[in-house]
Amino acid sequence: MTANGSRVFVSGNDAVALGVRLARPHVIAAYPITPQTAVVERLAEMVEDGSLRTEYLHVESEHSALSACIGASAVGARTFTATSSQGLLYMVECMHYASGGRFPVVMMNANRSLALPWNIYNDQRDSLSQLDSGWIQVYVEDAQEALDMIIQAFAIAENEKVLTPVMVNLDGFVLTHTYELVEVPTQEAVDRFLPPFKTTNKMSFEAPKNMAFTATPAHYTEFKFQQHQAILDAATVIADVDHSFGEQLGRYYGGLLDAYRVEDAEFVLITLGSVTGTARVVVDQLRAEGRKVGVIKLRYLRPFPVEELRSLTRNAWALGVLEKNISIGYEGTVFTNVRSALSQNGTTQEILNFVAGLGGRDISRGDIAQMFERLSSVATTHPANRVIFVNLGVETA
Amino acid sequence: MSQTVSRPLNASTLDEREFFYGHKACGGCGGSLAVRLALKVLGERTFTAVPAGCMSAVGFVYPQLAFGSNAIISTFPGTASMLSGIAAGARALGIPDFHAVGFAGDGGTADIGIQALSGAIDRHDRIIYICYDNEAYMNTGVQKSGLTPFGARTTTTPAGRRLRGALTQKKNMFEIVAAHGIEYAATASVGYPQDYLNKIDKAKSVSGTSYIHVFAPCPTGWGTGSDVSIELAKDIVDCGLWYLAEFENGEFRLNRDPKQFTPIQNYFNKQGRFKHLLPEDIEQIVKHRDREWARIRKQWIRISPPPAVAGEE
Amino acid sequence: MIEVRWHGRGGQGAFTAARLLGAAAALFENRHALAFPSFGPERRGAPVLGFTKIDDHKITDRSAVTECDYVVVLDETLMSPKIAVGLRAGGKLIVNAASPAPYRDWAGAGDLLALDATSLALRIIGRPIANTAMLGALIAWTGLVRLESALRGIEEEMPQRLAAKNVEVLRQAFAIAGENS
Amino acid sequence: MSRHTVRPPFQPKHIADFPCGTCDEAGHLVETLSSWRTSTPEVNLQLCTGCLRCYLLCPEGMIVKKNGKVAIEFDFCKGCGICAHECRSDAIRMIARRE
Repeated sequence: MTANGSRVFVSGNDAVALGVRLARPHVIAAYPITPQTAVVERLAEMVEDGSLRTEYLHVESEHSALSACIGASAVGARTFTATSSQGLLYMVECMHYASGGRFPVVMMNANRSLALPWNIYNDQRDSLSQLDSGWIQVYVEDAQEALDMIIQAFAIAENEKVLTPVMVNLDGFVLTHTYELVEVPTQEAVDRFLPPFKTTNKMSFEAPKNMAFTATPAHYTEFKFQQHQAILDAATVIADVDHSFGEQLGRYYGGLLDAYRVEDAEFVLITLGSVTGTARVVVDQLRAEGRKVGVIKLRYLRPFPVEELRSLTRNAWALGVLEKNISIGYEGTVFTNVRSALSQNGTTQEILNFVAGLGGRDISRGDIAQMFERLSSVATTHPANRVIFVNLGVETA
Repeated sequence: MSQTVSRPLNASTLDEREFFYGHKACGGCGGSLAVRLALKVLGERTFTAVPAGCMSAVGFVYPQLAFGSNAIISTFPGTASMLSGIAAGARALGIPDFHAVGFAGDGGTADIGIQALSGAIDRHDRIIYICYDNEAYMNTGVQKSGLTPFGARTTTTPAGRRLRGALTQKKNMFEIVAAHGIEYAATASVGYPQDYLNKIDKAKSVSGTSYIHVFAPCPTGWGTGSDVSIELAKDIVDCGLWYLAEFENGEFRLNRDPKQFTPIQNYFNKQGRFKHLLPEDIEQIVKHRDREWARIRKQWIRISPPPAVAGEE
Repeated sequence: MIEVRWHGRGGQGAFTAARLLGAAAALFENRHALAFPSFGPERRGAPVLGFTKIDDHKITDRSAVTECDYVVVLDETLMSPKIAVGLRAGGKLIVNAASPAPYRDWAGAGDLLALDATSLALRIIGRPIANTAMLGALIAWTGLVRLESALRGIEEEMPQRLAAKNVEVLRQAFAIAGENS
Repeated sequence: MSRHTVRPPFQPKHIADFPCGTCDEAGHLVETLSSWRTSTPEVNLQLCTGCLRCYLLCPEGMIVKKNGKVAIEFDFCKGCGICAHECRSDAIRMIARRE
C-alpha cells in the first residue's frame, strides 16, 4: 500500500505521537500525567530532532494546556493536547469553553480511574464523566486505531459543518504502554487526506473579531442548540471521513460503531475500548461451541449511535453493556445511554449492566464467558438488579 | 510550645521516633529524606498534606501507609489551599498547638500549585509549606518543570544535536515567595542537614506562613548512584548553583557565602542529566551563577551563619 | 499463542528485552506480537515484570497473562520457590545465574536453564545489563525467533551507540546457550 | 528495638473489612521492602564513633541508636549505600548479599 510508509513496533502513546506529527499541528500545549506521558515525551523529541515543526508549550497545568490551545485555535492555528484522569478533570472548565466556542481542538485522553482513592490504572470514568461537555468522544481498541483516529479527529473537528473539539480515548497502560505492530502512513498520503485547517471562527487582522462573548437569556439557548445540532450532524461527517480514510489509507473502522458476529446473535455484549479484543476471542470460542453470541464495539459515545444500535440488537434475546465505569448512585453511564436509545425499539429483551475493570482490575476471558452465561439465564428470569459489579473481591451481604 | 526546655536541635536531641518509613521511594531518594527529617522535628502533633507526586505515590499505597503522623494527599494544584483548610478547621475546633505542613515537589510548587501557595501566603495562614526540589516531574518519569535548571536533560527537554536540554532558568521561587511579604522563607539542602533542621525548627514557631525550599537530589531522574544524593546536595551549594538563605522581617539573609566556589564541573560530572553539556553551555551557566551572586551580595544582608555542628563545615 | 514472562528490577531493562523479542517476531518474521510491562511506577530496584505474547494472527486479547510458556529471570536475587508459578508443562525457566544448581526444584512444571548473562554483559558492555544476553539465551533454547530477526530487532529498536555492543552480547549468548542446551 | 509493626497481609473477606472512605491508621504497614536490596550495609562497631550522621541521613529511617553507637534494621533498607558513603570513619561497608 503506497499510502503506508513503514511498519513499526510501538506503544499506543508512540502511535498517538506519530499520528500527531503527521497531522502537522501548529501548537501543542500539554502537561505530563501518567499514563499519557510518553506522548508528550515523543513529541518533545520530534521537536528537538526537527521532524516536527510546531510551537511546543511547557505549560504549568492541564487547565492552562487547554486554555492555551483555545487561544491558539482562536487565531486559526491547528492545536493538539493530551491528558488523563485528574488532568482531564482539571481542564473541565476549558472543555466546555472549547466546545461552546466551537474551537476544533483535538485531545488524546489516556483513560484512567479517578481519585479518590488515587489510582493510576485503566478505567473509563474520566472521559465518561464528561459526556456532557460538548466534545465528540471516540474510543479506540488498539494502537493502529489510535494513530488513525488522531488524523481522522482533525478532519472531523475542523469540518466547517462540525467545528467541535474531539477527544480520542485510549485505555491507560493496556493500550498506552503496550507495544504492537502499527502501519505508519506517509506524510504525502496524510496531507492528501487532511486539508490544512481553515475557519472563519478566528481572529485575524484581515477580519478583526470579538470572540467568546457573553449572551443574554434572549440568545444563549440558540448557541447551545447550534452546538447540539452540530454534533448530531457530525454523524454523517464521521461516516464520510471513515470511508475516505478507508479508500485512501486502507483501513475502515465502521463509523459510529463496529459489530462482530452480531447478525444472528441471541446474546450480544455491547462494550467499548480495548476490552472488545478480549470479547472477540470469547465470542469465537462460544461460537465454536454452537452458541449464537456477538459483540458490538461502541466507537463514538457522542454522537451516540442510536439508529445503528437499534437495528443491530432488534433480534437479540438479551443484551449486556460492559463498561469500566459506574455513575455512582445509579448505573453505568453507557448503560443509561444504551437503554435510552433502545427504549423506543418496542422490544422487551432483557439488558444487564456489567461494571468491571475499575481501577485497572483485570477482565479475563472467563469473566466475559460468565457474562454471556448470565445473559442466557436472564433472558427468561428478568432480575430486579441489573447493575452487576464483576469480580468484586468481597462479600457484601 | 511542646518542647519546654529549648536544647540545641541536632541528631542526638532530635525526636527518635520515625514518622515516615515503609515508603516505596527509590533507594537514595533526597525527597524522602527531606520529609523524614522535617516530620521528626515537627513531632506527632502534625497534619501533613502531600499532593500527587513521588511522596504520595510512594507513601500512601493502601494498605501500606508510610506516614506515622496524620497525613492526607491533596489534589496536585491544591496543596496550599488544603493546608489552609486544615489550619482553619483545626483553629475553629480549638485544637491547640498543631502544625499544618505540606510537602510538594518542584512542579507541584512552582507550576501547578503556585496559585494556591500565593493565596495561602496572602492570607498569612499559619502553615509550613516545604518544597522538595529534585528539578523535574519525577513521579511521572522526569519531565521538565518550572524548576528544571538550564541545560538539564529531561524527557520533555531532550539533549540532542539541535537542542541541549532545558532552555530556561529555574524560576526564582524563594524571591517570588518573599515578594508576597511572607513571615518566614528559607532555602535549604539535604546536603546541609543541620541547617535544614534549624530552619524547620524555626518555622515551627512562626506566627504566619513559612516556606522552606529544600534541595533534594533524585538518583533515578538525574542518572546518578543512589549513595551520592547527600554529596550532590552539598556540591550544589558549594559550587554556587544553590544557596542557603532566609527571609524574615522583610529582610534577606545569606547563611553561607562561600569565598571560593568549588568547580561546577565536578558537580555536573556525577550526573547523567548534564553529560551532554558543551563548554559554552557550562560558560553560560557560570556566567548566570556569578551574575546572580553579584546581585544577591549587593541586595541581601549577610550575617555569620548559625554555629555549624561537627561534621558540617 | 506463546507467552513469555520476564522478571527484573526497575532500571535493569527487563521490559526492553520483552519489547525486542516482540519487535523481532512482528517486524522480521511476519507474525503478531504484544509486549507490555507490569504496569505501574517503576521504582529503581523494585521488582518488575515484562510480558511478550507472540502469535500467527493479530492478538486482540489484552487480559492479564496468568499462564506462560517461558519465564526469564534477569536478576538472580529475584529467585524464589514461587518464581515459576503459572509456567506451563514443558515450559522453561531461564535464569541469569552462573549455575542452575541452587534452583533445581523451583522450575515447577517446566525445565530449568541458566546462563551467566551478567559476566557476559560485563565483559562486552562493561556494565551488568543482562537483558540482551538473556534474550539470546531464550531464543537459542526455544527457537521463538531466528537469531537474525533478534539482531535486526536490536538495530531497529536500540539507539546507535548501544546497538553494536548489544548485538555482540546477543550473538555470544546465543552461541554459549546453543552449546549446552 | 524495632519501633514499628508490620502486620500480616491484608486479606479482606467482606466489604466491611474496608475502612469507610479512604482513611486508615497512620503507619499501617503490611509489607517489608527488603526484597529491593541487592547489597546490604554492615556496621563495624570498632570504628563507629556514634556521631549519628548515618542515623540522620538514612532516607528510610532504618538506623537506630544503640549503646552509644548505631544498629541497622533491615525491614525497609533498600541498600542505597548513603550510610556507607557518608560515614566519616568508614565504619559501614556495603556487602553484596541480602539479610
